[in-house]
Amino acid sequence: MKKLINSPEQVVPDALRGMAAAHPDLRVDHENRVVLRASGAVEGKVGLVSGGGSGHEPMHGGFVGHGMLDAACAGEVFTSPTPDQMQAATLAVSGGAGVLHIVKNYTGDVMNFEMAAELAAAEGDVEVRSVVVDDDVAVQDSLYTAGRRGVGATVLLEKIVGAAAEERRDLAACEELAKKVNGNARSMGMALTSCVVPAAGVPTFELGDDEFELGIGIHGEPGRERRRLGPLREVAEQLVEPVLQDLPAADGAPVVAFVNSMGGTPLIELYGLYAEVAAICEKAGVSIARSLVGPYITSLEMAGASVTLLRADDDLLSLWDAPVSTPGLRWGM
Amino acid sequence: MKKLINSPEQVVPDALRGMAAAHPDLRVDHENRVVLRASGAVEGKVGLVSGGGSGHEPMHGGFVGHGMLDAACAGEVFTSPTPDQMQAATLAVSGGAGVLHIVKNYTGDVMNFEMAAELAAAEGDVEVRSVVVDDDVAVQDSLYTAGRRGVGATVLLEKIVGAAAEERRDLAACEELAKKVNGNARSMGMALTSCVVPAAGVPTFELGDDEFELGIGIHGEPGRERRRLGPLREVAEQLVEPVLQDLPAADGAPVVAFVNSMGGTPLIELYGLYAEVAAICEKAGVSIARSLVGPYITSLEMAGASVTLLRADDDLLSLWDAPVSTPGLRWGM
Amino acid sequence: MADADQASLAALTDWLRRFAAAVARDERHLTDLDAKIGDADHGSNLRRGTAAVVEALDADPPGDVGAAFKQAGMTLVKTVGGASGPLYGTFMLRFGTTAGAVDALDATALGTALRAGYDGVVARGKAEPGDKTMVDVLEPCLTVFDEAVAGGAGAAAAARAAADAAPERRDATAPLLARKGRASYLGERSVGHVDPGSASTTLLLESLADALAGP
Amino acid sequence: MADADQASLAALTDWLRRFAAAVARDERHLTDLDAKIGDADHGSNLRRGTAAVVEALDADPPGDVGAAFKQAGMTLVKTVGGASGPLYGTFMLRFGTTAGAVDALDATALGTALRAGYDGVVARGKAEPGDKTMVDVLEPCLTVFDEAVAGGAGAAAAARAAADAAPERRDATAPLLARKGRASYLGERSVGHVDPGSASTTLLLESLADALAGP
Ligand SMILES: Nc1ncnc2c1ncn2[C@@H]1O[C@H](COP(=O)(O)OP(=O)(O)O)[C@@H](O)[C@H]1O
Ligand SMILES: Nc1ncnc2c1ncn2[C@@H]1O[C@H](COP(=O)(O)OP(=O)(O)O)[C@@H](O)[C@H]1O
Ligand SMILES: [Mg+2]
Ligand SMILES: [Mg+2]
Ligand SMILES: [Mg+2]
Ligand SMILES: [Mg+2]
Repeated sequence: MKKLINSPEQVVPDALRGMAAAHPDLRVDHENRVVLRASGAVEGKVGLVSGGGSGHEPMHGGFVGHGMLDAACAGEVFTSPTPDQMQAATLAVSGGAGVLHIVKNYTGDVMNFEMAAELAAAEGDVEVRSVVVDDDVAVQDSLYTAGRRGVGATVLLEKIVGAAAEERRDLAACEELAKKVNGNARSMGMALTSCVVPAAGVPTFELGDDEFELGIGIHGEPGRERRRLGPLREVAEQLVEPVLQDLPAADGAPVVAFVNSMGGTPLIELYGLYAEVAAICEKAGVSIARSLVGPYITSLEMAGASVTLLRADDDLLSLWDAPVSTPGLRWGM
Repeated sequence: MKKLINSPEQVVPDALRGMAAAHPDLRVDHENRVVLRASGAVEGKVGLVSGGGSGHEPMHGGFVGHGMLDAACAGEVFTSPTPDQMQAATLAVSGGAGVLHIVKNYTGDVMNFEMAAELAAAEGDVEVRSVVVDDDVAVQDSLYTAGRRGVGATVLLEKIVGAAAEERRDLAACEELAKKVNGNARSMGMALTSCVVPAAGVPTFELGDDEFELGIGIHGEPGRERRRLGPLREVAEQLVEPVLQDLPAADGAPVVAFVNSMGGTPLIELYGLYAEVAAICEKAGVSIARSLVGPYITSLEMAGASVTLLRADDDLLSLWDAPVSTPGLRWGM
Repeated sequence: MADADQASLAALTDWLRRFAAAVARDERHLTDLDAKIGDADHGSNLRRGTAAVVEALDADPPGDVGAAFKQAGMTLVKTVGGASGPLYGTFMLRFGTTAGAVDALDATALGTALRAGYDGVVARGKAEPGDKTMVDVLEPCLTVFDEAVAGGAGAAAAARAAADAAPERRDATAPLLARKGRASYLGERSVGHVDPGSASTTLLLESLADALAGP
Repeated sequence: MADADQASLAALTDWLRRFAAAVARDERHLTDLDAKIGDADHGSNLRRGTAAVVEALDADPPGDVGAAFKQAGMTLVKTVGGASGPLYGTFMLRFGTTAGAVDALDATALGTALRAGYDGVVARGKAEPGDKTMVDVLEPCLTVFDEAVAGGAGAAAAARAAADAAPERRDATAPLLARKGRASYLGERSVGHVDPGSASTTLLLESLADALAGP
């Protein structure tokens, strides 16, 4: 394993130290491993808390800031954070309008956030609602599994609901909106290589020189199936087709197209993928209103990519366009 | 070689198609492989043209936009673009106030930009000046070589001079400023892995499991020496020490600290490196006024990182803070 | 310390220490199992958590069984994360609550506390036997425990019977198709691999038997 | 086509075609050399450029030597990029300008045109012999050419003499420390590897000899 780390145990705290040092707009609660806005809780605003295992940077810590999250809890690499972290985050961002937990649908994340919500309910001070993101179409028989995974839609949801919270929509409206974004978004991912979990020290899986994993999540795990790697336009179809098939139709409504690198795939390849995705969408009569291309929800250094399409209406688009100022996503301010 | 590409020949044109599709603020001249602002040449503003081999994304095409470049010429992967591309870019961005070529100091880039400037001089319509960036302290005996390479400082320079051109400083002032930024910036890079040039299909070099290359450029080439990989804090010292030693002293003036991923090193490790860099600077009495952490000048999927320090004054800092809106760097608008 | 009929506070905290030692010993194996059908962290997750449990025991020795297991449960909840954190944490918390402020448990009380822990795992994770989770070891082995007690066995003998039944149940998870946790995302590809949580639960039951058997 | 004393337009365009074929054949080898001390693109750079030269010859057959080499030079400048594009491009442009609008070159005129091309390379790249660049092949081999002509050789024989001298000069770049181009960044580590540009220039001289020797 070759990594720029001090030791596997220090990866997460070292990264948090770096974030704190690099971003004066952020404050890091090192004891609880929570990234917060330096400006503190916003009176009268719904607080948005997310979190999850580390290794997906810039998500979630890099999405804390004006127009997006209020706090992000960092777990160990690929390991959900714990309820006490979430509880600390919840209390820290509460501005009296309630707190929304944004939870990706993984057994661990769901259970830990559930326990955090139970803690909050027991204390009684803060009203907490949760939304569970599950946009991954790779998990087909989701009735008989832990359900679909939460992947790319998380980024879009945090941006859009972040904007809504910033304009002081209330907790119920934010929860409703979050469910709407989740319900209208679908994703599919693939991997060219495994990644190396620092504590494990070896690649999670091995792939042949002409193979890729289709239908992966974001935890370096193998996907639904192993396929032979063809040219980019074939890969693009394998990603986009299942997304389009499952995407809620909405006669003519445009989409937000998000082409994401799993970490190791460089921008030059990602733009090539975006070109193919745009071409496929055009052919399918799906018009792209906004786009996002880059490494936003990653699996350490894994090479691979995912495609997320979000069926959007005017409200979603104007919330998407609203100013945001975080280390990972920034425009309009 | 596993890459998300259609073929080695199509890597650059495919990426340019993707950029054009993803960024309505940009226009791509596909014939000349030039990325331009969609809004066209700005009357009375110095035009900033850069360019270089592809594979360093987001640099340079991702830095075209308000407050930064006017045009970027894309060469083949790691191969300087050609004079005709640069000439097309120069004519396209000329707003009557002259054009500044920002050239990284590589033999190929310098010669091609020289020929482009000769073409421009022959046509006689546009006044062209050039600045050559050479901030890499790894090349020590630069008198006996092609000189220092242009690396991380290029990003800082394009941002700062871009802001100056936007506020209508004239060609001489922009050239002067560019030289000042270059003169005050120093960089050092390292690699954990090689990258694979698509047309070559195999890694440029092989490294042992406990080795890294110190003193690399940005073209996937081996570095000055091969070292045994220690903990991050050791690597950070090996990068920062030579930079600090060579950085122009300016009693107490702060620096802009830029910690860059070569592509394959994920953000979680990069923030760890930034934490170490910040600690070393603090110990050395160097105060960091601004920072930039991320993959901005890359070598395809190479794992590794570089550190750039720029000694800054108030003018540089306020130009750094000025609004910028490009795919790769954006704030204030 | 051990008495064939009773599980003393000392023996039960020894259980926690032995479990931590077993997890530390098998950390890599647990992580390797998780790499096959999960995300390669089960070993490091549990090692981090059980080490913290031992640290807490040392720093703040609990005065009764209930306190010991509530402390262990809270520690696991706060340090493990992932799926196994809430599950093992809930197991310990419910065990402690059910055991109460006593300094020993007889076989029946031990069985009741274990069963309460198990119910907590099911309430939290909603897995059923056959879903390829730790439940596939816990459920049948606790039945073995109860049957041994019904047949007159003391705490140590019942725990040994439960532990002896565990490896077979653990290995029996291999042919199953996962329906809970990360492994479920793999669909058919989860077949053929042992569930990592079943492996750690086997360590949990073996540690209990060893602790009650005395040094 | 070839005449021992003259280099006809046909023979000289055949030179360009043979050079393209040789580069295509050795593309991987040139790139491998460049991977050792450069950036692994010399083969693909030159193949792209020389293929474009052949395409231009086919699409727009030049009427005289000067036009042929100006076309080739501009094509290389526009398609190769990197260091070798301006260098080979300048070589061809100067060669064409010096040759002029003629339909053949005798040995002396060929030598003068080659020398002009070489001077263009030096003017552009500012390398000196010993810097571990293509200059280390061009310079001594053009001297061999000139000496052969002075000794009475025709164009074909002089070209053959120059080509025969090339491999040795190419290989002699291996022990040198690079002082120009990317290889110079490697410092001591550039020692022990043949310069890729010296290898392609050897192909250039061999192609010339073959073209003038006739089919
Ligand atoms: N819903 C559930 N009910 C019971 N056990 C579960 C459930 N989900 C997962 N597990 C257990 O947790 C183990 C994985 O734990 P771990 O790897 O630490 O967490 P994560 O899956 O979050 O990475 C699985 O092997 C399985 O035995
Ligand atoms: N200043 C120079 N003068 C002459 N030849 C040079 C000079 N710099 C580089 N070269 C030649 O160019 C070759 C490299 O070409 P190429 O790999 O195509 O370009 P790049 O170095 O830009 O990747 C070197 O092997 C060397 O022979
Ligand atoms: Mg996990
Ligand atoms: Mg090159
Ligand atoms: Mg796991
Ligand atoms: Mg090269």
